[in-house]
Amino acid sequence: MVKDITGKVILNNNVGNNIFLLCLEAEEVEEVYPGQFAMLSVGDEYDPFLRRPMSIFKRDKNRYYFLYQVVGRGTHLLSKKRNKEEIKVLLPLGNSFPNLNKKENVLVVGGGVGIAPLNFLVDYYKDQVNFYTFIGFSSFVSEEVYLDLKKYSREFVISSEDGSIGYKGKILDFIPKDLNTFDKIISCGPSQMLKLLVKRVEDKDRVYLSLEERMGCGFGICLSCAIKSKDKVLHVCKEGPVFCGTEVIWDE
Amino acid sequence: MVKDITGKVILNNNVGNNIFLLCLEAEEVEEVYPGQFAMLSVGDEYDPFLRRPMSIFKRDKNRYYFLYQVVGRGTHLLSKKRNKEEIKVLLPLGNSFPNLNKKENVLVVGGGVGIAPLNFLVDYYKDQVNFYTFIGFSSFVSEEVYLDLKKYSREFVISSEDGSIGYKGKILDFIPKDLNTFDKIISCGPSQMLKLLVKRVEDKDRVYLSLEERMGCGFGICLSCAIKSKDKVLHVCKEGPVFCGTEVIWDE
Amino acid sequence: MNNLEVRIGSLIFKNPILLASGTCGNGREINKFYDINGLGGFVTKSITLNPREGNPPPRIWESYAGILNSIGLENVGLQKFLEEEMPFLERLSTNVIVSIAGEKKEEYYEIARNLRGCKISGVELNLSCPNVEGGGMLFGIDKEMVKEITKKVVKEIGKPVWVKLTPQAKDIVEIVKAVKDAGGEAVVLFNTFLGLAIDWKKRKPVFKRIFAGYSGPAVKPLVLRYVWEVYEENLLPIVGCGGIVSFSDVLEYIFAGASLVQIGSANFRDPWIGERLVKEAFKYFEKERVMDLIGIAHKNYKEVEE
Amino acid sequence: MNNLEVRIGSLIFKNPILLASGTCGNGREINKFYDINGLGGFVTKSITLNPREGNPPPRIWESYAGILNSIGLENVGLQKFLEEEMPFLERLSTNVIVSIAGEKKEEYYEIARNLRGCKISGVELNLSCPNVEGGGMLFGIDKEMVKEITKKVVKEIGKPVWVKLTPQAKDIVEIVKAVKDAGGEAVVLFNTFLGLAIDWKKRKPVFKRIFAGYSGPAVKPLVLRYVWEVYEENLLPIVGCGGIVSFSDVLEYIFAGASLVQIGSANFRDPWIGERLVKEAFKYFEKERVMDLIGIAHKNYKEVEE
Ligand SMILES: Cc1cc2nc3c(=O)[nH]c(=O)nc-3n(C[C@H](O)[C@H](O)[C@H](O)COP(=O)(O)OP(=O)(O)OC[C@H]3O[C@@H](n4cnc5c(N)ncnc54)[C@H](O)[C@@H]3O)c2cc1C
Ligand SMILES: Cc1cc2nc3c(=O)[nH]c(=O)nc-3n(C[C@H](O)[C@H](O)[C@H](O)COP(=O)(O)OP(=O)(O)OC[C@H]3O[C@@H](n4cnc5c(N)ncnc54)[C@H](O)[C@@H]3O)c2cc1C
Ligand SMILES: Cc1cc2nc3c(=O)[nH]c(=O)nc-3n(C[C@H](O)[C@H](O)[C@H](O)COP(=O)(O)O)c2cc1C
Ligand SMILES: Cc1cc2nc3c(=O)[nH]c(=O)nc-3n(C[C@H](O)[C@H](O)[C@H](O)COP(=O)(O)O)c2cc1C
Ligand code: FES
Ligand code: FES
Repeated sequence: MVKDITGKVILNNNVGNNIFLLCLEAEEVEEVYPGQFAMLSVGDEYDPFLRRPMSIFKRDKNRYYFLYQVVGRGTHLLSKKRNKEEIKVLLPLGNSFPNLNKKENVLVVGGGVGIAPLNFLVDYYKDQVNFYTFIGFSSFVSEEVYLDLKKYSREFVISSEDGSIGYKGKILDFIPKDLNTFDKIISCGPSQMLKLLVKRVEDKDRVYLSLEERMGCGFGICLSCAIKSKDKVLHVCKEGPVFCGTEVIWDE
Repeated sequence: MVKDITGKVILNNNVGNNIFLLCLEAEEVEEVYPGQFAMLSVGDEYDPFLRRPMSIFKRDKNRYYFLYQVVGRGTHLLSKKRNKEEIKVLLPLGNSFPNLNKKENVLVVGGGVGIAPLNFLVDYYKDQVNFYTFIGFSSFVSEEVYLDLKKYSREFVISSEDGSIGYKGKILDFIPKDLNTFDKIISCGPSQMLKLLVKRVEDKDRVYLSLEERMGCGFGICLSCAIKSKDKVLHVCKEGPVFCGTEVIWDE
Repeated sequence: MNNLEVRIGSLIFKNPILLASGTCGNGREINKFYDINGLGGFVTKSITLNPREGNPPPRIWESYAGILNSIGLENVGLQKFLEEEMPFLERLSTNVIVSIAGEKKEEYYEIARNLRGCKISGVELNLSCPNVEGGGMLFGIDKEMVKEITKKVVKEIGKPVWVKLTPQAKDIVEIVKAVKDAGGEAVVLFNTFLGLAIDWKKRKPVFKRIFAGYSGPAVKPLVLRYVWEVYEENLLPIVGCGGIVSFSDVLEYIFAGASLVQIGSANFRDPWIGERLVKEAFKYFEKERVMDLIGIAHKNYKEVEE
Repeated sequence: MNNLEVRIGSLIFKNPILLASGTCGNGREINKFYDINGLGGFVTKSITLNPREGNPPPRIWESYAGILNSIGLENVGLQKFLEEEMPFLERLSTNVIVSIAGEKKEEYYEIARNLRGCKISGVELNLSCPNVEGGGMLFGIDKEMVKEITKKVVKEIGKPVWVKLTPQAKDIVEIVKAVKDAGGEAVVLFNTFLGLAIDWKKRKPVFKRIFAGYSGPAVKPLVLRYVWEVYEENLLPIVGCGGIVSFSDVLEYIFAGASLVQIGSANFRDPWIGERLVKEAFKYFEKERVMDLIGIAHKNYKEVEE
């Protein structure tokens, strides 16, 4: 059941260049799965008007974590929220990552704040699945951002474009050459990265991507978030945000 | 010089039925006089759009106090501000109360949050002037609201319509019968109260009133705050907010 | 009779709160949040004869206290609508108004014919589509066209017909007269306003079609002005729509002359808004009837001025 | 030549940032906050031949991200304006545009004659007043009237004449053509939109005159739409005005086709906004010229679409 919960800020730290880690304390909502997202209200008044979609970065009982980058007015307002301030959060929304089987080998590839849903995924399946995690940033991020991913992955590689953390370069330069050895490949990040990644995998049905599109509502009533699939229109908030590599087309 | 200072909330207490006492810490601005007001920005985004006019309740070096009542969206937002949050404040604006002479006998009459500018006045002249202060509220207010007025007045009377504090009734029922004994009469409050008060004074030029009108800017460029005087239009933010009893007409 | 009840034309609404077309799906999605039978009614997403994919992204863009949208009438088309949505809609116990759109006149009529037998309260004509036969001008800005389409749909459907006006029409009152002459039961004021946003980083229009539909709190005073003007003409009941986000907005519309209101963009921010407004209406109208207060501001204004 | 410089008609502006009529007094008040000579220019509060008291309170009301005003052209009248304001205005080293309003045609001409000898850059015709001779309709919605008044003022004044349009006109492009034919040098898009607010507690209109002028961020997408449309006609330089509160808004206007912009209501929130926008313009246009980017979104759009 989707709920509109009121979260109290208990942490809203700058953890990188314009990147923030937010933790909200609220009531415990049942059945929240990795890959799902929330719509965060950024203010009580009517400017800005819409809520902002954010992946769930981590969930710990009644605590919900979000990792976000300040890109515009809404995220700027979010970054100003202080402890004890309240934020309304509609969740859980969207589908989720596929169920992972015991002992599967899963390649996880994340770019920037796109690691948010991946973090939840790895945290969720940490005891059962073998994760090989590759994440890249444009510049420095502090350890809280990737601590879980590092701890719960068999292999963990981090890179940054300016070399300020991990290897220097884009993360796709560091992922394994042979992608056939993985049972599943799960990724989230800039669309350019996703596009290149999917290209490199032969069996597109082993790839799962979390996509973004501008959203009005987040629960299927406005039809803003449409993307074109092969033969039909898909809505990121309803049929997604997680799509199988076979569903997505990358022209334009 | 009018400045736009950024105040940090260091106190924002509920001190009565929908009444709040706000203290902002900011830079020290020169030459702020009793009767002047400020325009408080209630949010960084564009809804609500305008700032809100508020009388200065007290000024203590770099601390500015405001006493306000929650009546609409803007004051509601103000009441939600927590410690350390920032509020932009344009001040000082408007004229001020007339200079008071040493040992003058001054009658001060305040209704509701209209006591705000009167509090600053009494605090400012406390060592030199004999104040006879009469203030009324509709319901209970806590002591912080009238502490200064009580302390620095020769005579101090408080009333409330529901009797929950001081005498029960409207404050005009308790002011001295003979108003001719006072050198000046200074008042602020609901216009109905001001109207009745002015009626009872013979020499209208001994009465000074602080008036309100809806404001767009607070510094004379929008012409929203016009009130009709005998022969011309006056602007509350420029020629006021303090007007002499001779200037104001009360028809309509 | 309950105080919230509103009758317009041949329909009875248990309260004046409706949800607007294109902002509540086909009811099902909102019904997950609350029982939509508690509403006065709602209007389905506009359907067209054939399925439409809609416009390429971006389809939505935020402005100050308002949004611009360019959805492009994405919908499954009449056939699938009848198969997949109608059974749910027919089981509801509130007013369901089906919104119809088309690029050719004949499309409106064919849809109307197909809806004739359905258990729905009526239809709302969305005339804010470009008329492909008529050179791409909107149907809704041409009073002859409005009259012609409305008349024919009224005949074909045998149910109440509402016409949703576009604020782009040059003379709104003329259009309302046309609707009245053609047998429409009410006018809905308004569909979205034409607006533009420039992506200043890319230095080009945000939307592929340049202009987009502007809605949200920002448009409220503009729509209210026309509600007032149309009410003064005393032609047809008015359904007010534009920028409602709070109960005081609802009251402004009713007092200005709207018999019913539709909530649009606000559903995106708060899916429960419809239910909440109904609750507030119950409280506010405890001792007065909505029907007695429609347009009350006109009376009060005249009394003061005289 | 500095990158910010904009020439339109016979005038040179050191930058494209102006303040709008009625929102910056007569310059003096804003000059207390910063040196207004740093602006591209500003437009004085509209003056009328005779002094006007303006409307009774309330004169201003807030809506979502916008305001409604009903000031009623309060001003001291031509004579006092010439005596009390002109000496200050004539000493300024930026463009001063004097806004003229009237309820009769002859009033415009008489004011123009009186301004002929003054050291000002030009005048802006505020045609959003009801024409008392013509039955109370706005001058600005009638293209013949616009042409007639503009032509005569151009002749009387011998200085650049701008015409400020009202969005209430039914065909904006027609009005721009009329201004061009009459010898106007630019059009200003727009004066305020007609809007309504109801005081729901009192159950009547907020304003004595029922309708009021709507401005602020809420109107921006509506005005931008017309800036785009008028620019496409390639008739006259456009001065954009409506809802500008940030530098990205300024860019949206310039890219959509405005040569200059005017800042209105935003001055009320932040008296320093003009100075701040000029500073941001200096930074943004370090390597490019404003003049080369006016209307650039049209070019970029066409390139993508072809
Ligand atoms: C399912 C989903 C999950 C997301 N998860 C995260 C996350 O975990 N961390 C994170 O930093 N970002 C995430 N995003 C992107 C994030 O929603 C946008 O960066 C954010 O909405 C920008 O808001 P703004 O007000 O700062 O930007 P503005 O550009 O001012 O926003 C204006 C409008 O555009 C929308 N918008 C702008 N950019 C995007 C975008 N990339 N995607 C969707 N809507 C956008 C906003 O929601 C808003 O409605 C996610 C997006 C989606 C769709
Ligand atoms: C010079 C001056 C000094 C004031 N000092 C105080 C004070 O010390 N304490 C206090 O509680 N109130 C004071 N007021 C009144 C206070 O400004 C309003 O109560 C407040 O602006 C209401 O804002 P809102 O958003 O809550 O109400 P809303 O009704 O939502 O406000 C909508 C708009 O109307 C304006 N407005 C509403 N009521 C008033 C009003 N009475 N006067 C002026 N503008 C109004 C608002 O500023 C805003 O622009 C003063 C007013 C003036 C003019
Ligand atoms: C995303 C979106 C989609 C819409 N789709 C339709 C539609 O299909 N048919 C229609 O008649 N109106 C449509 N509208 C217009 C709304 O029904 C409504 O008239 C308008 O948004 C004004 O109301 P609001 O300000 O409350 O949103 C749509 C509006 C939005 C924002
Ligand atoms: C309080 C107020 C007074 C105004 N007075 C005038 C005026 O005297 N003459 C005029 O041409 N426009 C006047 N305007 C309109 C503005 O100049 C401007 O066109 C309009 O407000 C839109 O710009 P904005 O959205 O930036 O405010 C006034 C606007 C406001 C808000
Ligand atoms: S965001 Fe509204 S339908 Fe997907
Ligand atoms: S409030 Fe703007 S002139 Fe007084």
